[in-house]
Amino acid sequence: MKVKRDLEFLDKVEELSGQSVNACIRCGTCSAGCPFVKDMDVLPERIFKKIVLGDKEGILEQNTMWICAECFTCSVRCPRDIDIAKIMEAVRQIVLREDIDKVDLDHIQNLEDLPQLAVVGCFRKETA
Amino acid sequence: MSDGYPEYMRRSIEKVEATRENRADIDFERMKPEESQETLDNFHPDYRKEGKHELKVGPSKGELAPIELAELLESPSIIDPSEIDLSQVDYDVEILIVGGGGAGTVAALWAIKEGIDPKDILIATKLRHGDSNSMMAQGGIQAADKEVDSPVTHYLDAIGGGHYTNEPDLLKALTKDAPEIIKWHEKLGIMYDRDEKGEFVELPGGGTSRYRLHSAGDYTGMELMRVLMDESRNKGVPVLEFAPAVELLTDEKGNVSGALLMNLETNEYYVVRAKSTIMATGGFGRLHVQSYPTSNHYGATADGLIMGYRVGIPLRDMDSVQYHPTGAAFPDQVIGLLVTEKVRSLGGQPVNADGELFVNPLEPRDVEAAAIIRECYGREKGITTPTGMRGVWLDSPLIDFKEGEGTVAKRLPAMVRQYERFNIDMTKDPILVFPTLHYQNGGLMINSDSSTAVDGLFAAGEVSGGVHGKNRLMGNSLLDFNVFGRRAGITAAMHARKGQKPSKLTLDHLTKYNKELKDAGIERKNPSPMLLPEYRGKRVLERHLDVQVTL
Amino acid sequence: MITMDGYLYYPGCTLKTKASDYEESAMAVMDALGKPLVEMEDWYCCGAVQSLTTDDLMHQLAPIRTMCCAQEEGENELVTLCDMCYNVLKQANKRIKDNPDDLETINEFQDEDPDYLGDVEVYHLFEVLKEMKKEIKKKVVKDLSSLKIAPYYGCMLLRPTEIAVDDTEDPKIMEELIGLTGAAVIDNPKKTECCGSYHTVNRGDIVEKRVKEIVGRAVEDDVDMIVLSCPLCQFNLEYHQRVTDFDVPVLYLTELLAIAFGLEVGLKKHKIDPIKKLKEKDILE
Amino acid sequence: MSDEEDKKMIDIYVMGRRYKVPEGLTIMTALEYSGYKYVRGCGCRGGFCGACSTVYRKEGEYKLKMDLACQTAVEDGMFLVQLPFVPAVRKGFEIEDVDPKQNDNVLLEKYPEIARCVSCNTCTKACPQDIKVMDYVQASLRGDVDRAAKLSFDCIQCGLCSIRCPADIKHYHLAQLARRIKGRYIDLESSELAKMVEELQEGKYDEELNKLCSMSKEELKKVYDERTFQKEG
Repeated sequence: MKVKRDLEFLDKVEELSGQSVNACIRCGTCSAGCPFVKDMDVLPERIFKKIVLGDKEGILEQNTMWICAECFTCSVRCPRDIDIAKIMEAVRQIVLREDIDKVDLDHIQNLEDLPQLAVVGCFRKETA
Repeated sequence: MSDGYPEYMRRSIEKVEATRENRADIDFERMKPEESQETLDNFHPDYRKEGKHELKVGPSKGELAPIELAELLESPSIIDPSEIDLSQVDYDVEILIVGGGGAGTVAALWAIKEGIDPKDILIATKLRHGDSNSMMAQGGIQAADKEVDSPVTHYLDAIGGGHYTNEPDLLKALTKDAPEIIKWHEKLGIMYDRDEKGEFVELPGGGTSRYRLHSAGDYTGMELMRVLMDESRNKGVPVLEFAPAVELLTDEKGNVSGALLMNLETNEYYVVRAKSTIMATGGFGRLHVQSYPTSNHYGATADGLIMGYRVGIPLRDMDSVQYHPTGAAFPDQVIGLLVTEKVRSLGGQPVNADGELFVNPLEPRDVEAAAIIRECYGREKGITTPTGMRGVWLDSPLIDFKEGEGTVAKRLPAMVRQYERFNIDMTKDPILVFPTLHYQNGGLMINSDSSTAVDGLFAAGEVSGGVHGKNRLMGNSLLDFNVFGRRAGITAAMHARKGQKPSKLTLDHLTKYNKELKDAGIERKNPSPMLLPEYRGKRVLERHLDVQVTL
Repeated sequence: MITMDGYLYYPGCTLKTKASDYEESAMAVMDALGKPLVEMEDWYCCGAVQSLTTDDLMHQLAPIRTMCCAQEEGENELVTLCDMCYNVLKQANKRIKDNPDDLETINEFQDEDPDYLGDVEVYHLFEVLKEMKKEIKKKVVKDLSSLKIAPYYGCMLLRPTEIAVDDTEDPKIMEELIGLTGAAVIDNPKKTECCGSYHTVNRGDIVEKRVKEIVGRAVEDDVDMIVLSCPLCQFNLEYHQRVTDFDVPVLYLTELLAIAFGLEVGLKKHKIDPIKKLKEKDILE
Repeated sequence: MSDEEDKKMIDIYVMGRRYKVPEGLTIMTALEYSGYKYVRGCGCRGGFCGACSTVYRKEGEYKLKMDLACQTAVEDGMFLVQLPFVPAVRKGFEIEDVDPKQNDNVLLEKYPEIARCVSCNTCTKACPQDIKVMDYVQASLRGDVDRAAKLSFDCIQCGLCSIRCPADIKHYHLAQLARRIKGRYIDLESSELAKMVEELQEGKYDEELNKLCSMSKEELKKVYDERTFQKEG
């Protein structure tokens, strides 16, 4: 498969996250500790590779950054001190800033049951 | 201190301040019946014969009406019946409600309670839903619900205030339904001012012998309208905005069978067929009777009176117009805007240029207004503004002086805000007031069930006459549109349920009316209804080209 | 650290409705300890999750406004109960302290509102309680020794490391506090794993899996109840047990303390009724 | 009332075109003076209906200002435009179904977008009524219906807040719901009113009312003039 290398994307991720994606040594600690990997299309560490390759399309069609719930486990464990949660946030933001919502406000189930912080948190992470 | 007043006015304010403490506890004696009659005769605009005109045509031929209204009544319609094609019906409904203010909205809600499907109702309104005088009523709504009070006392206050000209059946309905209306409001969730036990905080009004005025800050009308509109939206009542009725339609028997609406933006007309039509168009403040400024909203141009009169509904009490005693007289930007009677209910006093209290603050409205005019033009003790308007002081800081600091800010937030915009702090300085054209006391004659002399037409609210006789008390207009809006909704629903679809839509009554005008030898150039008042600059109108420009 | 007679308290939105049990029990416990929580006069929703991009100051505005409110009340310390509020306020506060330019931009945006000077410190209630172990011990009147309790930390108290209330990988603060009540503390290896967080809004399936693991482990150890302090974890761990046959009540630590103190508060809004269990154990009548 | 000719004339710009108008007019009357006839954008002319939302900028100022055309004086060098009413989603409800005792956060349920509020305060700055709009949104989010209702009480529903909101919150609809819940469920019912309604249904005042209805003017006048006044409420 031929990948269009979008280096602007890499730059944008690094700018928004303030992290150096190239520092990653692919050790897999992040994926090993992540409680959500089973639901992710692609492991976090693979996302790094795609970013370095500038494979924007390849990343945006994966669900990984949307499954990440910002629990910071990877961030505190990374041997290279990369704040991986920030990288995930940067990728989410690149999508959201195109005014695309990941959650449909008008069709949320059980709103009467949900505590505010769940709704607030979800909208912060998944609405434009 | 406010810097909104020029230096010479401030000197007069100093006199008001100097007398405040001594005035605070004065219970100024109410006028004896003879004195109030004399004051009215000499100073109230209604009592000036030259302002009136005897109607030459129509069901109230021979009666008096203000010249400004008479000119519209005795003019041809803005439409030519021969040019209108009524064969295509645009809206076919059970109930057409003309007017989206208080009375119209209440009528819709009660018609639904009476079993009419909201989809079979149409509210057609000239501006937006809710743009009305109802929205602007600040003071409150009367209803006798305290132990010391009763609908009987309410009736007595109102009929005395109305100089015994009120229609007894209508006034009985008004006062007797009042508590039930407030109960309904309670269920709808209207936020009235209450004490910690949930009891209403009630105030007296001009001419009321009891504390009976329910209010919601000084936004009472707005709070009512907001909730009524909200409920109407919950129920899904269709509303056609910027689409005033321009004439009623009649069937071959002369019964009302709908109305012709006009799209104010495209100028096209819509034909509405309705089993019942409710006229709820409000009043006529924007006619500026006797050149008075007005507190009324932009659309108050007597349209309903004109349309109703042309199908044969008699008018009553049109010779009396309510001038609210306290309209703003300064600054220029707010001239005519209402200064709610609640300012006086709370203890504010009208005071002349020398700081003297000259009338009991809570006389009935016409007497109070006449006394203020007398002070300015009879006794020459008013204050003249830089642009030549005269007025007297309304000592609002006295309220805080008597009731404690912060009372004005808390109870009259809308007023305080209005003056703040022009650098006047009414909690510290008095405000200048002069009577303003406020309410149309009379109107289309109705029965106590809101039906009229013509089958198929019902009326409620300010457009109707009789409830208040020749002078309305404060707090009875919000009540009026609720009581008679409800009755109109119910009666119109019952009428629609048992009635057939109108067999014919015609404008025959217009043709007949036009002939009557011609026979009476009247030729006027002001076709009516007016729809919107003309405020464009003189220079613009002089150079106005009357051509159609197409896009 | 905190030395006043009471603490300025930031509730957060959820504590006023769904997690009112938490607020009620925390207030009662702190009253009993003679250090009442005093709610701030004004405060704003913190945002529940921290915004992490470098250029996003808009989402730092809410927590900074709240700091500003504390400052305007003349306080320089602020206590939170909700873990998410704690995390967001603390991180935002740290961010602007580390980046004075960001603070300046925020202050400028806030126009006529007072500037935040950056001097307010944020604490979690656990940090306060940790300093009062003796007093807590003295107030315990109920014997909870029949209860087996698993503490659950979740994420927000411990990560990122810079804002953690305890050791990130091996925290002990809850164990110590629960221990004061006499209850048996059962370690849960999943105690610092995420509950699924806000995914409960539209990806309930993800949260369900997390709950099966976390609560499942507690069930294996025959635990009577789980104790925590985050209203979102509390909701998730109880609510999503509906797809399992588990029946483990999840209590706020302050509810447990209130029970131990003999205070009748909290325990009203649970999806899994803790009262039944407490009655079984003869702790409540 | 006042003589236009004597007044100082100032320049205003209406949708880019310059007009000379006398000083001392409101934006609304200045537009009319200039020859505009309002159809939309004009209602009560008294600051109550919210129809005349207007946006303007003053010469040399970077800030965009919002106000009501009927309540704001024109100033020299104002650039003006009238705003049409912007539609916003409103959630329907039955008043019987919004009891806060049954649902402790009915506001969030109806208007979940309030969870998107970032406390930017733009709404408050846009409000011509000086309402603390952001504060009532925040109160709504935490389920404090009472506070939301009180803070929003002066709302005239002009919609300026919602036009400006980056989170697309429908502030004025939210506030309306809060106020109705307060009026219906949080405020206590009046027992005096309930008693009077009951008495009326029993026909307690019918006889006296009918008597008044049948009195002559002279009889009425006598009773009216003899009535006593309640001194205090």
